[in-house]
Amino acid sequence: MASKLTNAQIAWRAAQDLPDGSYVNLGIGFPEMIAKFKPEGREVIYHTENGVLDFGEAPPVGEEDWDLINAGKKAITLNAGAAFFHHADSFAMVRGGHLDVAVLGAYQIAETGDLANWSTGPGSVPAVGGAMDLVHGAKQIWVVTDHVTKKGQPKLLKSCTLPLTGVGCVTTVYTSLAVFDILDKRFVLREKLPSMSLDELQAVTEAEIVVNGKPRDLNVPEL
Amino acid sequence: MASKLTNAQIAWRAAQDLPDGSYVNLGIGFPEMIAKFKPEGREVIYHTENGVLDFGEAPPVGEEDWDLINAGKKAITLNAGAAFFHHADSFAMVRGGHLDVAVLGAYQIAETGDLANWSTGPGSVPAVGGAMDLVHGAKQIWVVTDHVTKKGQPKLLKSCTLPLTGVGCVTTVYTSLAVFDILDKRFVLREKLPSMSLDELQAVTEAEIVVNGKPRDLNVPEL
Amino acid sequence: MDKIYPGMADAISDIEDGMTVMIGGFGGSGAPIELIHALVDRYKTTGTPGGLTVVNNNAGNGGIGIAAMINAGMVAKMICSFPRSSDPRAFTDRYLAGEIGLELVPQGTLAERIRAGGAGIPAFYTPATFGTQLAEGKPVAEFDGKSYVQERWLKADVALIKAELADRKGNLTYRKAARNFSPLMAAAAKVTIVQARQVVATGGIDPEHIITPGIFVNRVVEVTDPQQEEALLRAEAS
Amino acid sequence: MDKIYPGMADAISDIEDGMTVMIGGFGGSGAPIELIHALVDRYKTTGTPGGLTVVNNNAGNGGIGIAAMINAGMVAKMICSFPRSSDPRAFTDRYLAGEIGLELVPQGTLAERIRAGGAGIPAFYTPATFGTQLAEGKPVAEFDGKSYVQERWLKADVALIKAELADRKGNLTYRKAARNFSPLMAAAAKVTIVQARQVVATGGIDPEHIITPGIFVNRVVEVTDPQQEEALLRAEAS
Repeated sequence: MASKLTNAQIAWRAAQDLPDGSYVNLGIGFPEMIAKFKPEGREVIYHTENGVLDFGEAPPVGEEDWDLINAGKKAITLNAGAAFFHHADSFAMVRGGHLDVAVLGAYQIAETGDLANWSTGPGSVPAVGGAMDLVHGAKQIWVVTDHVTKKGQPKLLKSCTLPLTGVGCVTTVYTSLAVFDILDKRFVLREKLPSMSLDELQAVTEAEIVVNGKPRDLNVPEL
Repeated sequence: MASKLTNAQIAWRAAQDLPDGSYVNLGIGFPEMIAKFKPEGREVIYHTENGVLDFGEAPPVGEEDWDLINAGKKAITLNAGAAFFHHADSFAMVRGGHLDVAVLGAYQIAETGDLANWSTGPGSVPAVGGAMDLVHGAKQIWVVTDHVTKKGQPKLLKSCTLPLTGVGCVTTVYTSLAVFDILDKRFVLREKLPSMSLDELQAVTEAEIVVNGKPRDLNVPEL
Repeated sequence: MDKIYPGMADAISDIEDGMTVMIGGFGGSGAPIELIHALVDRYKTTGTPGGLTVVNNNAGNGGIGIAAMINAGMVAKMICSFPRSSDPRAFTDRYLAGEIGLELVPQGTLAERIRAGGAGIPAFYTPATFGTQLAEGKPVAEFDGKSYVQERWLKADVALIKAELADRKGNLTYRKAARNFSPLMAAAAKVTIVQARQVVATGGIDPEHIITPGIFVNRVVEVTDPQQEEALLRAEAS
Repeated sequence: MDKIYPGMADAISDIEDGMTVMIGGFGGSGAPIELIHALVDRYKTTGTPGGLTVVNNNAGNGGIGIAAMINAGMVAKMICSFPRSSDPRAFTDRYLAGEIGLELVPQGTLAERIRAGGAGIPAFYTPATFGTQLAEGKPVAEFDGKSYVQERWLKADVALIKAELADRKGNLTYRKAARNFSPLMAAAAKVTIVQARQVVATGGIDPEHIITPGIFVNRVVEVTDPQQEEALLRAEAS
């Protein structure tokens, strides 16, 4: 196995935890990839902020209906049983706690569960979309992310230095190296790559990793 | 002409002021009678709190559909162009100021525009319905009422003694003797029965009646 | 995912003493009579669930529906806007005897509080009740020179709802003005239990016409020929 | 009552300098391109209306729709959640040059503020933005042990809306996900102007299927073969 997971492999790992019969919002970009790896036999109903519940795969190229898109403005199709609704009802589903899982990307995650994923600071055009609602909107908030930044800096921190998206909201983090649950404001290791020692993992993680019993191996298929 | 108007005649008089193309909510009971006297050629769209816009007359006895009722739980019919919606949307129409006119009954009206129409005080089962929303919900709030109580006490007061429905909300009062606009916290006389002197009218009105120029005659047909 | 329950009794079997139960309907329009009567039957047989707080626009009429719940003695408190009806004895007698509680809420505020409960809005401001008895003890604030009263969300443990069409994913439509509070209550309750006149195939309701998306629904029982409270009362009276 | 306007130019002729204009749509889905372009044409011809505050989820893409408004110089400020797109130059260039204002609002809060504007709710509390930069200066309150941020309603002088079906009383349906913000905006604006793909006879829309009741609509123009922003952009790019 490689020294770190690809994004597809991180998405695959997160997808294995999607509960059967759950309502899930997958954030724009990387998190959307999770839908591809949903285990066979599980029924998951996807929500998109712009007012569609129970959408399916992308249509073939050339067959898009551009009135039928997801929050990332990508063309989608509908499953049988899909529903349309307006934006206030859509965010009632989010804010009202009706989603089981929302999955987002991250710049930084703090051991307190704080998330920074919308702004890299001054100098560019700020854009927040639905992220600040989604982090308060689901029973579980998952993050999928590379374990470190492109420059090799830790993303799992004692506290975030970038502008926050939400306070104390993240419940689980799937990284390119490990899976953590945030419990009592600590990163509790659930799984790590078997090729990596705990010390090696800690070395690229600013926050202290808590280990309760032996962590399981993070095993994913080649994709 | 009789010494005072019947309820039907009060309703008739109020109906003459319904603007063409207006959206109107008629309160349960007496105000509902106004719909019968809408002048020919004017289109008025009636709203009922329980989620119907643009309903028509009562169906013939025996042809009622009890899922299709108004706020008074009376069976109604639909006009072409009617719409159904849920209660929150219905009161969004009310509270959001989308109605042109709401008409209510009254126990007491103060010159400040305060209205008391929901409770005669302790000792019975209190019931408020939609009245406290409706008084804040329309561009104009009309009251239709006998000029005095059954015991002959004034209903147009300096200030209400019964529990209030709303503060400073009433814009026009159609009584069995006269029509008043409430302007700058005063009852400004618009029309009075020609058979009645101003002094006679003032004698059955606790609040001071303001006269700007000669009031018009309140003329209504026999009904 | 299949939210269809074969039987009424199963669908309501875990409603517990002291729960808050929202019940759809405005008068008889939209009242889920079969669900209510199944709950009354359960209470009469087992003594559970009692001490309920019931949320509805009204407080029962005659001896049917919510009035039957009150008569059975399983309701501790009503939250409603208009506890009057053509025959309000069930509630009135107990209320005047001090045997049942009442939280009186203006109809629009009741609707908005339930909507807020489902939408995750813990509090909001409304002009309704400002300056009246019903605002006593509530925070007041001024916005743009006008005074408003702060109201809290209203949530429930269970909602009992009458729908027209349903599918196995819980998508619903309603019939005419029977819609009223039901879509709001479906979203504001932890467990939403629906009696639907017809269960259709998944996809059998046009996605444009669904009023309550299935995310707000937990259980559906088909009741193909539902009773109508108003019709029952009129039949009883005649 | 006949809300049908024969021409686009008439329908938008009284939009004035400095007004707040809500524009339906999420990206290209639901964007009322013909109404927007009529407004741009009017501005280019007459210099009015300029200095507009535009409310939309986004801030334009390519050179079409809201981006065309920005390029024409008629927009003073955007209120939106996501001023990015595949080609955001129109907004980005002016924003970085300090030539256009931005009020950034989280998407759910934007929707709820507009909904509150239409529903007469001057303020409400939401968990979104608590503890973040976007909550700075806003009142915070705790309910049931959790912290929330107070948000104000958002209203507009005018809403420009794209609908699927309309009748002369202004009842509307939408097409698929093109519904998004439009029903909320229709209720939150003083004057709501609609382009509908088809005007049907009164009663031609089932009362159960109407999404926006006519009470929220002032003017309707039929645009039988409306342009789709995303399709236009893709055609332009290829």
